[in-house]
Amino acid sequence: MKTNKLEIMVCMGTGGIAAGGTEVLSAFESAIKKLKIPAKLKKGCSVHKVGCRGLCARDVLVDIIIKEKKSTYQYIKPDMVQRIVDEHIVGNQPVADWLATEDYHNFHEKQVKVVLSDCGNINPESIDAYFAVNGYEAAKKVLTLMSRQDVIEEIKRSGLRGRGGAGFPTGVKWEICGGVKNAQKYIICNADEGDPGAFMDRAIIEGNPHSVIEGMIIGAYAIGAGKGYVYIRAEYPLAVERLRKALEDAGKKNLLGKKILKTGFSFDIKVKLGAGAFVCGEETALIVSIEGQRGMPRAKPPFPVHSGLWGKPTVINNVETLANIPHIIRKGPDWFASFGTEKSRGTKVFALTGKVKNTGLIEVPMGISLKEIIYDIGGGMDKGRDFKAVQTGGPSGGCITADLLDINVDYESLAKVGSIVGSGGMVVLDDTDCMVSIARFFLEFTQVESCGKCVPCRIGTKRLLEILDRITAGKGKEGDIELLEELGKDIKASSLCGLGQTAPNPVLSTIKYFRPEYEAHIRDMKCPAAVCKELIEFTILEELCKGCGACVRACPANAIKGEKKKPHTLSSELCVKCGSCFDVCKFGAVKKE
Amino acid sequence: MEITSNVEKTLNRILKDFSAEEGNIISLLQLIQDEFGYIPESTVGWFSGRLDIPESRFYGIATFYARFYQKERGKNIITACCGTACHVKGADRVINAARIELGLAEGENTTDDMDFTLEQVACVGACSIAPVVIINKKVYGRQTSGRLTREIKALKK
Amino acid sequence: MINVTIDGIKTSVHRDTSVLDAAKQCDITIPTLCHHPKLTPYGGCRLCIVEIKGINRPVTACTTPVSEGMEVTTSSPVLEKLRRTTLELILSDHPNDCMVCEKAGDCTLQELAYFYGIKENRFAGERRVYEKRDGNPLIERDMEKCILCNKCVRVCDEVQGVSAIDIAYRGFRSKVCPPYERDLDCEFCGQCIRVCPTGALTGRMWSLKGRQKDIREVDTICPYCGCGCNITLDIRKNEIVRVTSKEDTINEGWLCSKGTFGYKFLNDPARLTKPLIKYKGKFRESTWEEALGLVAKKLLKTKEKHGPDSIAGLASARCTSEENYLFQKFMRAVIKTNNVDHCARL
Amino acid sequence: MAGLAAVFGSGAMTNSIPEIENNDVLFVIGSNTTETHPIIGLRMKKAVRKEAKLIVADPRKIDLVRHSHLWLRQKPGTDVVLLHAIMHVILEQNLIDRVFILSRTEGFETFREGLRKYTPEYAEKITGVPARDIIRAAMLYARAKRPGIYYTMGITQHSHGTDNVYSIANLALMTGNLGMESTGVNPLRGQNNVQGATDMGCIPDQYPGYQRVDLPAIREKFEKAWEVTLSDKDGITATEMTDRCLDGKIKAMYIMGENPALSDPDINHTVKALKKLDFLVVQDIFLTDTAELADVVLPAAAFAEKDGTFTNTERRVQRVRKALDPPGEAKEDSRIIMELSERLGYPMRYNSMEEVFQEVAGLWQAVAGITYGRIEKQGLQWPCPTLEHPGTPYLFKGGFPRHKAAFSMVEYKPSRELPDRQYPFMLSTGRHLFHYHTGTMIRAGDALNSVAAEAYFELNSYDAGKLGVTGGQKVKISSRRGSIKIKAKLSERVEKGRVFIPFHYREAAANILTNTALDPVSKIPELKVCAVKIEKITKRGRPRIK
Repeated sequence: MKTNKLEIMVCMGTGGIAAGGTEVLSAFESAIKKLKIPAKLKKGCSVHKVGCRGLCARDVLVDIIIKEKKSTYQYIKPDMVQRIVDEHIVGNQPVADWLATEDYHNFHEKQVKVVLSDCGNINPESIDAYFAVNGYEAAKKVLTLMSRQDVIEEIKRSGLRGRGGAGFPTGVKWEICGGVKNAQKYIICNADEGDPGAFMDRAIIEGNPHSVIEGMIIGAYAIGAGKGYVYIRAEYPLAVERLRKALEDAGKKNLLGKKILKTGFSFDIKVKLGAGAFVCGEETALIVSIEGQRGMPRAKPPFPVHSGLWGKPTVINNVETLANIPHIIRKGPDWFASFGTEKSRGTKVFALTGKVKNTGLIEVPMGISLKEIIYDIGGGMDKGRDFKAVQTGGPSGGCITADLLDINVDYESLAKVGSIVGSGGMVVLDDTDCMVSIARFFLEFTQVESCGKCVPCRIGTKRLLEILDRITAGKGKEGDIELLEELGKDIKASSLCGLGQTAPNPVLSTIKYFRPEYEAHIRDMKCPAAVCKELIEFTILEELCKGCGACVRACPANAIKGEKKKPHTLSSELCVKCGSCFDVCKFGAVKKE
Repeated sequence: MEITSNVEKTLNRILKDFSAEEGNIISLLQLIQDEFGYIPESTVGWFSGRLDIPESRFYGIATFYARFYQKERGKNIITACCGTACHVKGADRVINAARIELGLAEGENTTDDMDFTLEQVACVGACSIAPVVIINKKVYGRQTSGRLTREIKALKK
Repeated sequence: MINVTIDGIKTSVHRDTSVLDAAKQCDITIPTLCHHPKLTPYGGCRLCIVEIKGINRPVTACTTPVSEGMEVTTSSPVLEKLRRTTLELILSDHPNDCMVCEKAGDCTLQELAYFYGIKENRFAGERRVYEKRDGNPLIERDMEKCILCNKCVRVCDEVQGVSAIDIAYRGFRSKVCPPYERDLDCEFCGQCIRVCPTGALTGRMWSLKGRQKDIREVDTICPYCGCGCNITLDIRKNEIVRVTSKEDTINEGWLCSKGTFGYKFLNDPARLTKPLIKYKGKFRESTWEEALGLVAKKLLKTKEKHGPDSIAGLASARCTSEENYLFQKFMRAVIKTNNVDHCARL
Repeated sequence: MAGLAAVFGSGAMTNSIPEIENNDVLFVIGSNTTETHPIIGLRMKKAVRKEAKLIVADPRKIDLVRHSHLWLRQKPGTDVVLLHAIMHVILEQNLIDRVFILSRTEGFETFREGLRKYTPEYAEKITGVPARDIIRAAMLYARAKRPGIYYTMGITQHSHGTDNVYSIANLALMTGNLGMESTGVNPLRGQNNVQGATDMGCIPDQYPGYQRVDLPAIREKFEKAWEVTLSDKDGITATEMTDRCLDGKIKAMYIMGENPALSDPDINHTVKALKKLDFLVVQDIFLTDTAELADVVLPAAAFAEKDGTFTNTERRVQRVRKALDPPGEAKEDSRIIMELSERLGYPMRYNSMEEVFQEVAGLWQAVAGITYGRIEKQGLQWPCPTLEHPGTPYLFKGGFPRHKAAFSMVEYKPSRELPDRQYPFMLSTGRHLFHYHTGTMIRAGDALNSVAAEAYFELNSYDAGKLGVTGGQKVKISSRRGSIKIKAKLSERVEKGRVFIPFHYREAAANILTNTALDPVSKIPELKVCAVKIEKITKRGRPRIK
């Protein structure tokens, strides 16, 4: 599409909005309105919002496309808009100071965007924008030209596996459910992204909701479902809003509802809001939650494909899985299978966070090395610190250490070293992170989120947490590490659902790779990373303190005293070990050990 | 909360909306909470009687899900994210500062004057701008103790 | 019929049979705390885990249906170790007060702790402590002893259709309670007491009446409505200690509030213990000899003076059939009147 | 009872309790089953869980309504019209069972003529039940494979109670819904051994086993067995006894374990009658209101203190065993009767209750096969004529004892006393879950009693508003026969213009208010309908007319 059009795209995902995206957008709008350019030209001018393009850390990101030449600005604030309009749009001279730097482009270069290909390029609130990138072509093709079995075959051939964590082959799931004889079936999109550290599902729905809907239509057709649900967290208000708008628009275009596109196929989608329970990401819990009950999982078998929502055959797919479907249908299963490894086909979206320079959402082919992700895409360690580990798969996952950085990121390889792909959370940790504390953090999360139905998870995770609590408090006992291991293994073996079966993973994996750190806590009562409050002391180094008073103002406990411009003193009795002084001191005069 | 005739009007409207929701108690509780900001015990009794759904079931569900509130909440809602990214980027410190600024004791979430409620959530999915705090539905990225304290002070006025 | 092998024993069972039931049919007992044959399977206590060939992790026998050719192992070092850990975890959140517990001797948890020899607990930690006691008059609810097996919740919903209780909160904080943790206000049928595997639910009036020692069981029939429920009276020293019902009865082991709790009248001090004769408008105690003599004399006199039909008798729907037979026989054969009725009409 | 016996030749439950859960349609009319028969209630709920359809016909929103698919809220006393309209629809829709009618009944042609005028629309006017619900109920019942009808005192305690029962019988006959497993007509007996008491002949016109006293052959059988001559005159019923006391025909009464001074309608009238007796002997476990009036009171043993059998509502004879010694000098009722009989020159000598039962078995074919040995573990349901017979879970498999069951057309008769300007409310009485009969067994101070310790009456909140009465307020309720003071409980269970009082409470005895009008056949009093007024009690304790 060759055009003289001027396009301004403002990143307005949750991150973009938080950084002031709404204000930036309206600043551009009003600036353009004020421009003295011919009305005809103005018409061709469009200012619009786009979804997340991954690197939220640089928000607000703005793309300006003039005559197909794209320039990207980073860290844009409303007061910067006028200058961009004046110099770049009117004067055709980009504001070089504010353009995205090289590493922004590096960040994107190694990525392969399938699911995210249109996120950040199209207006997620416009169905026409989706049409413009061949949206709903796949659904049309499926409904008009393909049989149910054809669709299932294509998906099977693509090798697509569930992106929610377990990695079950999607085509096989559809085939089983499709084979169950029942007049009423359901397809559910699991958008209950609960892993604290993963946000790709939110970004996909915020950035390209129609791709998920299209995936659901295709899935519903393949298994013979008449009704679909999107179970989405209430914590994602923007995603909910955009999804609802998209459903409404799709309904108006007869892409949903009765006799879709004048074929014999009818299908509709309802949105169900979660009410705050991580366990509802587990499929049987999700089902009862949609039915309006306490989200407590039940034993499988029977599996949902046989007896799911209201006892009917039900397929549950995660957001990313479904968003892959239209691409597979449009470009063919072989194209999709060309990415990734033998057993893990396609791409996977990860949420790269923690102590790397470029934090954000990335999409990479399966099998890429962890090193490439962290150093090439992530730009290396933040603040020049030392890499310690990367935690993948969130509360169900484990950690991977420096000597394993060459590992390929795919389902099998990660499992082999005791971690998982899981939902795609990837938290990079440096030498200031305490591994015991990280394990404790995840365990605290799973313990609070345990539904309480089965004993090992309800009481077991509580006991694990108690042991970790005492270790991080310097009250650990000889034998605690072995007890953690033993209990952890038993919980994994005997819990009812995936939550309990994986909850001990962060503990077991950190013990496996960082046992000496645990031992230091127990035997030496020291936290090597100086994180565990009870095991550290703050002191002010007289020789470095300039007496600026910043720490005095920051201290919530009035523990620091001293005259201006003279070295201060810190009372260890009053100190609550909040670390505020450490954070504010510009001279490195606060010592933590 | 007393069920006055005005409240009853509202409840009847919710009842009507609810019939479109496949008898889903979670949806009903969400409708109630949207209306009142929390789930008043008296409304549960009211619906239980009309729908022949035992109150115990309402209570079981309302206490299971973290996003249902049994008590009235403050005028300003501060939601601090405690996801992994926020955690490693120091969410604890930010939350601590807010607690001190609001004068909240251990286990308390709402100020005595009902002006503020501070809550922690697992993850709001904005990890790349961690630590994240949401104040009255507006998302603030890269929070620090100082910035949050200033925001709270501004709201106090 | 489905062919399965359980611990090497080949058997065939009905489709839809659970592994747990199939094992039972082979006389193999698998420990469980949350399963009840008349309630939907729950799979919460994780004690009935078994190994099934071809499945890579232990599964609960109560929730797993048999399938053709299934090979099940119900006991192995791995399974026993897991069961032990699970039991230890349960006990780590359970008061250690069997010596004063009403349920001692009849407690499934105690029994399992005994068989697994759990004395020390590796996992000692925080226990749930509840200050508030339920103020209802009949059912003692000691929720610190509750192991969240959910049987009471299920029986209240699935059998009684009342749902007076449900699990509230989640995880370690989970608690079985009436709505808003108010005092229990229900039909007080006591079904929950009957299914409770621990001392969490007991009859308040049974407290300190005696446990298992010196108890004599007497099977009889409930004296209340016409259902004719079979009850078992636990008797100690001429007093009812508690009332239960066996599961293979027409009432399937279920009773109502009266059938469970309505026996205080038996020991009521107001019970008549001696014949009374009215004298000048007031009763005085008498001997049987005197009282029966007086009745005989009066009835004879009335019959002689006014004829047999001047006498009427009312029998009782609460007396035994034999007594009713004797009563009408007395009226008909001795008094010689058919003026005999009972309160069937009321 | 009497009504059902007249039609089928037997008045007991035709099916058994375990069969309930296999009904595919349950039609519960005039029975608050979950409160009066909780365990049968459980079976009904179980049936519903197994996807049976439950139709409840009751003026009150009883607990069972919550589990029902269709609730017919008929005005009290209009059951005949409701049932006729249902039958009218079944006839219209041609859902009758012709084969059954032809082979096993008589009088259908006349009967069908009589139904003509009972259209659903006509019934709607009288019963208040929407015509479409009547049609739905008819369809559900008539199309069911295994439907069961259940009723209790809500059907029988009317001045036209027998008519109600006839109508129920007619409904089952015209659809052929009888004589099969889980299919039949089931009156639920109120007290633990009502069935046993009737079986044993504690009825004025029948010897044990429903054998009529006016048939010479039968009388001779009993004379021979008992070695005496017997009266050939029908006796009088309990309710008639009261009147005969008053007019002086009855001079002495022997009451065993009964408390008519609280359970009978219009108690004031009953008490007056008992006071008029020359001699009253009462045998009971407590000094009941009735015993207070006695000249001699004999202390009896309670159920747990004796051996014997109870026969439950499904005709099951079950063993009662002695578990405790009776207090003080109290004795088993059987022992007292035997000792008294001895003194009157007719020694009854039995070594055990088993011997008594054997005597019955020798006189009544239906229990001839039952022995204590056979019912050691589980009871047997009569008929059980031989020692090999397994008992009879459901009746009329092959036919009726009377050979053919007769349709009997009855016409709608309004209740005797309906609300008017002076007494504008309609009162029904009944039971409450936590109490039993006249409260001799669940007593003050008992924990169970404390759940519902205080007498109350149910009043619709609309009426409460009009009267200015709030929940918990004590008011005066009066009928033409007397008045009581009782607390109001606001409840949507009762409809506007109606009130309900549980009859268990002696301090506010509902039966002070009730009407003694009797059903002419069964002699059951009309306890379900009478007219009352409600007055607020002013501070000075004097009622203010409202």
